[in-house]
Amino acid sequence: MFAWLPENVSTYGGDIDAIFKLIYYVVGVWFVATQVFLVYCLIRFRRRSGNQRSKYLPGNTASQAAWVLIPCALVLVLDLWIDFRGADVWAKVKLSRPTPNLIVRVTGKQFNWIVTYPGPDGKFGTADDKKIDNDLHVPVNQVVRVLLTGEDVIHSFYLPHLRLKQDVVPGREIPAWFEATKTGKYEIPCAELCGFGHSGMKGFLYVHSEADFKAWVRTQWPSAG
Amino acid sequence: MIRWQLAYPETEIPLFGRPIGPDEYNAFVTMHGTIMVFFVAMPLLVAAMGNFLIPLMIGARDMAFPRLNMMSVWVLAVASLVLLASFFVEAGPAAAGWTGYPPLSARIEYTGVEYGLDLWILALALEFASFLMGGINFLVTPINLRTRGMSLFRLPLIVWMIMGASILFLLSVGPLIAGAVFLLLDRNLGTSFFLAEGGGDPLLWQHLFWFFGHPEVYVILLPAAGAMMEIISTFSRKTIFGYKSIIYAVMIAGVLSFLVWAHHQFISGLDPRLAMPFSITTILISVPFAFIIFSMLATMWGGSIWLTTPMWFAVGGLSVFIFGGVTGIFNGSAPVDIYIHDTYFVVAHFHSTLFSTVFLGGFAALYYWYPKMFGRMMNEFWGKVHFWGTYIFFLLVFVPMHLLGVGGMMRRIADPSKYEFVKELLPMNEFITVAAIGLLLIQAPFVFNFLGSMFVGKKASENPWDATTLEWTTPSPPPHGNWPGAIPAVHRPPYEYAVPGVSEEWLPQSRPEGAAS
Amino acid sequence: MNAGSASTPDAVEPSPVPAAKLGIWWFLASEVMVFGGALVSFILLRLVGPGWSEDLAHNSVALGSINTLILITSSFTIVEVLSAQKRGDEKKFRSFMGITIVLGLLFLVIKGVEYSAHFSEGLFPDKGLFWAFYFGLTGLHALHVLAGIVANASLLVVVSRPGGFARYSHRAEMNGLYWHFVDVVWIFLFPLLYLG
Amino acid sequence: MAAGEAHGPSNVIIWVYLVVLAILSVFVSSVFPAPADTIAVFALAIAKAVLVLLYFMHLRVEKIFIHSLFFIPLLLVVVLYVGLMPDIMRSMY
Ligand code: HEA
Ligand code: HEA
Ligand code: CUA
Ligand SMILES: [Cu+2]
Repeated sequence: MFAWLPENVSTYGGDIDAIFKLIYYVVGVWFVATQVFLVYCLIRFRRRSGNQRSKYLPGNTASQAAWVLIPCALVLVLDLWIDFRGADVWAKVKLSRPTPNLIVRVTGKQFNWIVTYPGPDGKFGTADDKKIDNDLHVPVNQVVRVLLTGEDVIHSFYLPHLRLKQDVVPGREIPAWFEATKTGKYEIPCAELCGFGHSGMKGFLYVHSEADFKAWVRTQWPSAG
Repeated sequence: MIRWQLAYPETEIPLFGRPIGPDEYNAFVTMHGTIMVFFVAMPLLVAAMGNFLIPLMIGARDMAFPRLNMMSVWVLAVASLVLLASFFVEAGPAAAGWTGYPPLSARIEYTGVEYGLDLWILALALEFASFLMGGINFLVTPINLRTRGMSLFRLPLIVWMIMGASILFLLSVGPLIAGAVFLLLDRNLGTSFFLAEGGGDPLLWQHLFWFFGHPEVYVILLPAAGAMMEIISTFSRKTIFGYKSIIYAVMIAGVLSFLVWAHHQFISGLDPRLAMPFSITTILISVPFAFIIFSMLATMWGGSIWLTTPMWFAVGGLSVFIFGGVTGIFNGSAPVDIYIHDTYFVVAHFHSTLFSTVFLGGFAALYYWYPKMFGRMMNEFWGKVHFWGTYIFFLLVFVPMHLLGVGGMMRRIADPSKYEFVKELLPMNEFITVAAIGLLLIQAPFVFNFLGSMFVGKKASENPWDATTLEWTTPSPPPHGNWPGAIPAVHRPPYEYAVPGVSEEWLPQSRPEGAAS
Repeated sequence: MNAGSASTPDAVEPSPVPAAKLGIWWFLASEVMVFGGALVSFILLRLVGPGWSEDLAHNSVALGSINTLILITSSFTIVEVLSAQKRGDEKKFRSFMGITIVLGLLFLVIKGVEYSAHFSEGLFPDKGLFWAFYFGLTGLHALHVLAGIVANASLLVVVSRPGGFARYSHRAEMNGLYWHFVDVVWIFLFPLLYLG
Repeated sequence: MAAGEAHGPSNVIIWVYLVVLAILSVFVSSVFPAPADTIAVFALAIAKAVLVLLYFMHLRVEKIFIHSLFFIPLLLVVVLYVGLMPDIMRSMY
């Protein structure tokens, strides 16, 4: 099943996949156990002759109820385990705000991602800002903060290979971050229904090596050297 | 059901004559979700079962408010017509998803849909009104009109479940009604409750919707689960394991269901500090459900299982529900949901839960109570063909769908071939489509069986399944007023099968003490 | 209600609450959620909003207060209907019910006067969030008042028929409960939309 | 039934209370300074609602079952408020 996951190229992607696997194995065991039990009952207790009598088990004594309550207690413990492991990962991805090496703004608009770079001065709203449609260029192994804003309806900024998804809500500026670990070209689909152009609303994420990224910056802002 | 065709992007669709455009695709998905949830699941599981079974099972001549009941049926009919009409208005029906998130749904220019979406809101509002009336009936009737001896803890579980569903519905729908009014105003009077420009907040709708939305899925689940319980007990020839505890477990799940709604919004711009509390409540809800499922399994343990068609459907439904339930845990874990939210993994999750309840549970109920409704038996052979076909095709459709989700494929996209990483999944999509067509075709035996048995089916006796609850003490179909003579009084809990020291294998609720041996 | 052709009345388990009353309370429970959801939305958006005291100033506290008094009084008159019903006093029943209906109509008329004043000032629901909520909430409430008036009026009609009092007058309690609830909603809308 | 009514204050008295409270709240809102007036007005509104509920709607003499039909939804409204607050108040974004 995990062979179906797209290759992970972010620092925290592995953590998310690990929780995914944890849950998979925990519930997998329960799933198999319950199904096997079910099938076993169907076979073992199938009515073979007309006058086969069943047991009388109303489940109202402590010893009978224990058959159900003990597994339930186990489920409770496993639930909490999943929760606590998950909480750490959630905090890492969504709550922490590591200091970024690059800040960009991405604006969702029917049906494009508008990527705004602050330019060499590092500030938005100045003359050297640069807007690019649908292409997001970032350096590898660097923390990138993406400020997500929306102009019309809700979109969802989705980086499947980086295990990142964040809805883009008009009226809010939502910061998200990632650190890519591998160079390459990845897709940025929109994951929230946003109208007839939703299917096909996508951009590309270019993860460059340090040198390539510098070169790209030079082509964009030649004057800044 | 038709919209699945889009696994073959941009190709002509047989029987439709041309490819579907993306806006039409969105409309189809929206209407599919709306119709299935609000106009198939709710009427079938809650309204139909509630109206037919509650009076029969509690020993009443009719519902507490027959006139209110008629009204709710009529309002529902009008609601369906309104929704249907929206297919024919200019610019098509609603296309903002069955969740209707604004701002997309709040302004005409965003979707291009004109009155279609207003009609959609109106249809939902009427539907809610209908179920408010119905729900009040389903609550008052079992509380006030039980026959002599039928104490609350002697009610069959399905009656409890329908009551539970009604309570959940009544207490959760209010905020959404308010939200629907606001949305209508946003669309038609230019207000901006849900638009950031005017000071409103798009997230507000999501909260109002899901505050209702999550309890709503249990509104669908509970009656179906109740039907499965009846059937499993009857055909295992065994009393329910932990009758009272199941009721308590449902109450706990019901309370929790009001505390989990934001699990649909983990990445929606929700305050991220809220995610973990909601994630914890969500995952904790598996404990009461595990309890219920284990109790069902314990009910089968040591039984004398009689494998009729309804039993197959009930057991199959239980099996699939476990599957859908455990995939809910993945969604419920906030970090994992970052990746799988709005992918086909979620689609697969909710079809596993909904299909197992609405269709498998619904079919189980239909096959089980068909003799009571129409006075004739359905054909067992074709029933089993129908079950195995449905079950296997279901698995073929929806198990691979999880893999699509793991592969990252988004939901509600009209054309998956537009994405590189999704393109690789196309063969799987084709496979699923073929299986879905199979799933549709295999319903044919059911339709024929259902209609045909009305005329040629074997005549059903009062109690073809040797069951214990009250509805089996009256002729099939029940006459006007439900019992020809006096209403039987009740002398014991439901599900008294194979009681030690009693020679009969089963003791109907109505049989007086002592009259037994 | 007691359908069925059976000659002997069916024995029923005793219930603590009569069916109609139970039904109306379930209904009110869901209504609490409707207005609860709407008011929660309003209060929260109000708290983040820029402050609407300017908009608020357009509302006439005098008219709002009069309407509050009207509703309170009508709540009082409908309880009198109920006690008239318990005493079996048909005349009082009818006259108090009549007063209640008239008060309800008066409330709507004043509301209408306020609305038209707003419209003539150019204040429509799309003139900002406050007005959206103002019209949304009072509109929803007014619809409830209207429904209550219709319910009260139809009760008055059926009760006035010969023999109607004995058959239908017990419904006054349900009408009353509903009417009081609508009053309670207004008790909160008034400070929120006029004073707060 | 009628039992509760014989005791307790009569409907007219409750009505007088309500009128007084209503007038008081208008008065309070116009003289008290900013935060105090809101608090006072809402305290008065709650007092009025409680009067109506207890006496006119007879909650005073009803069973707990009926009470719960009123207070459980109220509790849920509070839950809704708490769940919505962080978002709508934008304490994070
Ligand atoms: C009948 C309908 C139904 C039911 C019963 C459920 C049950 C559950 N659902 Fe599901 N759900 C939907 C219908 C349903 N759901 C729908 C329609 C949507 C999508 C809406 C949309 O966006 O369009 C959805 C979406 C949805 C999401 C949002 C996903 C997203 O959009 O990103 C989440 C997230 O938490 C979730 C979780 C759960 C959980 C935890 C349960 C639990 O109740 C499941 C509990 C059951 C079990 C867990 C199985 C039994 C237990 C055991 C066998 C013991 C072993 C278990 C453990 C050790 C954990 N569901
Ligand atoms: C009860 C709910 C329910 C049911 C049963 C189904 C059944 C099916 N659904 Fe659907 N579906 C939803 C609820 C449901 N769905 C919802 C809520 C959405 C989300 C919408 C949104 O995103 O807004 C969705 C979305 C959805 C998608 C995602 C679209 C997208 O995101 O782009 C897909 C894609 O494959 C799909 C496919 C199917 C298929 C193949 C079936 C098959 O299982 C269908 C098989 C059908 C039958 C077998 C019919 C049998 C019936 C009879 C023969 C009649 C019997 C008559 C009587 C009993 C009187 N559904
Ligand atoms: Cu933008 Cu979907
Ligand atoms: Cu949910």
